[in-house]
Amino acid sequence: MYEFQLIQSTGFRNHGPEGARDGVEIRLRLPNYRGMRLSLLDGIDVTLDGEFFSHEVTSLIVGGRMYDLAAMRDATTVRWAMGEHASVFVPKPGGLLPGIHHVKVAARVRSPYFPPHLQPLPVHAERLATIVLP
Amino acid sequence: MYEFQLIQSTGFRNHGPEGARDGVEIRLRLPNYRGMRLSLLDGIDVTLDGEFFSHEVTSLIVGGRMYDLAAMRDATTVRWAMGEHASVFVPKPGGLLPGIHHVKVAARVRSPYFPPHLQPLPVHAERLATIVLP
Amino acid sequence: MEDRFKYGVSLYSFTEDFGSVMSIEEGFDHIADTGATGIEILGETHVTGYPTPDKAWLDRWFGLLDRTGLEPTNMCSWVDTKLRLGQSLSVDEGAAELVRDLTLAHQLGFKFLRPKFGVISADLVPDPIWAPAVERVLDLAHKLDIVICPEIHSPTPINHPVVHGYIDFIERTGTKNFALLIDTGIFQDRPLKSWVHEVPEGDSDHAKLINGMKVNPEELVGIAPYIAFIQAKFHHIDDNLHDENIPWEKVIPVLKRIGYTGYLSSEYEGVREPWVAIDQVRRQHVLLRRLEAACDAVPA
Amino acid sequence: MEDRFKYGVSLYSFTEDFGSVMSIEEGFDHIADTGATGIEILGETHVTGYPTPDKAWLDRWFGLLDRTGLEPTNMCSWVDTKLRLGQSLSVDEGAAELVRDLTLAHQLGFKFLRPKFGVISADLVPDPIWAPAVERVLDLAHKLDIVICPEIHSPTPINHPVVHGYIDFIERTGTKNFALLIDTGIFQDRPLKSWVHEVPEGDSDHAKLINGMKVNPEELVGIAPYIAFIQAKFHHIDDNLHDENIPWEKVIPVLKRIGYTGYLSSEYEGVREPWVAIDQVRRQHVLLRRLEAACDAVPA
Ligand SMILES: [Mn+2]
Ligand SMILES: [Mn+2]
Repeated sequence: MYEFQLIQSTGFRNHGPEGARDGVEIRLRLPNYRGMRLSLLDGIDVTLDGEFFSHEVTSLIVGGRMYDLAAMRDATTVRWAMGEHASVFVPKPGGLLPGIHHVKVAARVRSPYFPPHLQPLPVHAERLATIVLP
Repeated sequence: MYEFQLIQSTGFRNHGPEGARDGVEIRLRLPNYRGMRLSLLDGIDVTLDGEFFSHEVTSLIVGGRMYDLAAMRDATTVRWAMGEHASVFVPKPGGLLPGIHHVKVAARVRSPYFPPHLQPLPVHAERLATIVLP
Repeated sequence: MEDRFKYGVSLYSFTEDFGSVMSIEEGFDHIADTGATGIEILGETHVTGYPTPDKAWLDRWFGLLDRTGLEPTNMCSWVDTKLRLGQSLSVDEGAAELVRDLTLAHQLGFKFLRPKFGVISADLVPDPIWAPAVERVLDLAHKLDIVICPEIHSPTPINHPVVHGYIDFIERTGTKNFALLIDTGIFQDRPLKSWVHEVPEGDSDHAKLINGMKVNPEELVGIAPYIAFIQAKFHHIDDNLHDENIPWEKVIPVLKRIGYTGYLSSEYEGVREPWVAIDQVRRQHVLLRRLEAACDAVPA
Repeated sequence: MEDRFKYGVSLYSFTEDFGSVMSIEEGFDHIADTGATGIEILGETHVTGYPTPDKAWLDRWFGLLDRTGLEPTNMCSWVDTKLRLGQSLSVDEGAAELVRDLTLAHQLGFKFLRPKFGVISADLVPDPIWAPAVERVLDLAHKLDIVICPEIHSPTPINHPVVHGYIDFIERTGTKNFALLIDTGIFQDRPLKSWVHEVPEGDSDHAKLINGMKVNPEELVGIAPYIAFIQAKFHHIDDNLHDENIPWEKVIPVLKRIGYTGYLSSEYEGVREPWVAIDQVRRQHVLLRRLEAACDAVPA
């Protein structure tokens, strides 16, 4: 089961080998009420403690594979299913220090049945979340 | 999974054959953080739209069997397990009309590791709940 | 009895619950306990492993139908015409999406399929592939005994070129496997008090969506022969059993008058909080059943 | 490394989640993601089918241990001396409750068992059957390699006849299978800000429980040899990583000084809302690990 919030408490962690972290993972629930093909998600903007990372530089880890924006746009047959977690990978060499951080995301969802001027429509969330291990 | 509230929305219904209802059922989650033997539950007081029904007249339906207060006190080997629903049976001939009703319960829990003067300690809850069918 | 509505609930009602506080088992239980006979789902939301659930999930699905006595009513689906950036689906591809969902809906026992097509304009005109794509699968729908239902949903009213287009399609093809689904949100005539929605403030449709389109329920009379299914959309029923937004006391008599005997399938869409919908749906069923009983009590 | 604490989490921390928004799978995941190595449970809460879980549940349990790499630490149990109204359990019956839980704890791989005995007085003196009942199962505990740990819990302080009784028992029997479990709630030195508890207002212990017992952490020194396990009870850690109630900056240095290398097993007990404990436990682990690292950095 998901935590109710878009940004999950668990799964917020540094990424890469200990001592040589290459970024941060932020675990999300599906930012939509229906499962969706990855090509309908046009990337995710992230702000960590005020530092902005555009959807053009973040990636999504889903089903054990990492998709950058170009790969996401091509992924017309891969689904982010309801109930499945995925994590945004934020490239940030060294990662984050253990402690409480301010995390903000905008998941840019394209819903073809919404008017063209509302594409993509970002799903926003922000919260304090905790990195436990260095 | 339980609804978060002690008094569940679903399972609030009339009891007995249609047209000859003999009472009302109120479904509860376990009123304790641990599963408990029934003899540790010293009955449940209920108030329906202001009408009081003492724990001496209500019963508990758990595992498909109905226990009045005496039966409950004897049930030292029957468990109300965590995750299991049970329903209070309130004897009220005719039942309740479909609609929104005010429901109040006090589940009288005996916790042997609490001081003797706090036995039983009622777990209280009240809410509006809806009977759908006559 | 035979001229009565059938009562159902869409699992969509539990959008704020599903996946974080409710699994499909509880969804079935909440629906069955209202006395409803039908369950509606969203394929991409409620079918684990969509579009090809495994045997374990199928066993669970049929076990739940069996245990609760509920029948599958409508399955909602999407034809994502804008699946790719900058290139719309072809007719072939659109038809393939419909085949995928007709197949699944039939496998699960559904009688109705609501595909939501992508749109090409601010007033929600569907991608023109809808007609040839649907036409291509009508034989399959007939074979599988499924009625494909576009959803008439706010901000599209009943009297609108899009709806006329659907009716023309039915008349032209003579099909029995394409008909209208009415979302009762179009009758909303008082503003939503608490609502967070995907449409940003300041958008042209924002006011319409907040305040309601106020379609006159009498307009149902003109399209009566084409109505196959009704999603009983609502947003809040207060502690006095009063719906704050949808004028059911006007809608229900019209539906009785036109002889509608299909499903009223609850679609709660209210505050974004868990554990609210369960009781709201129960309230709606009391309210709808009361209004129907009142209509039935008056000699025709 | 060997002189470091071990970090664990009790599923009790998720009391407001478990059963309505969390199942045991998620509990394991939340704990493992903190970097903890141990999981603590309440037998009657977290073992489906307690006290005799079926094979499917056991497979699930061992599968979860395997997948997460967590080890079972302590299992909490109860000896319900007042199971019957008006007649307390006999020594035989009390021992049978212990046998039941020792057996289950061993089956699940636990190394510690905390039985909570019923009490006979307002200041929580345990039913005197505790000593003969425990004595009767010491051989079994030895055979199963389990340490039985009574919990030193507010409002019982360290310097109290009850604790002296436990220590006398250890000395008299010479057992290695009975030792103390410290619940860090006894060190609470500032009032709880938001707390709903089973103890009614106006009760003699109410103020003590709200304001804290303020036991001096230095008192741990006197009972150091008898401490087997620590439940790191806490109530709220604020957005600046500051614990509002438990003086960890005093507790941790004493634990380092006495050479404690057992578990600190998080026991969150705060506001009665779901989805709060998960992050609170993460905050506590950051705070505890920081304080331990600071102690380790100072040359002894
Ligand atoms: Mn709808
Ligand atoms: Mn404790």
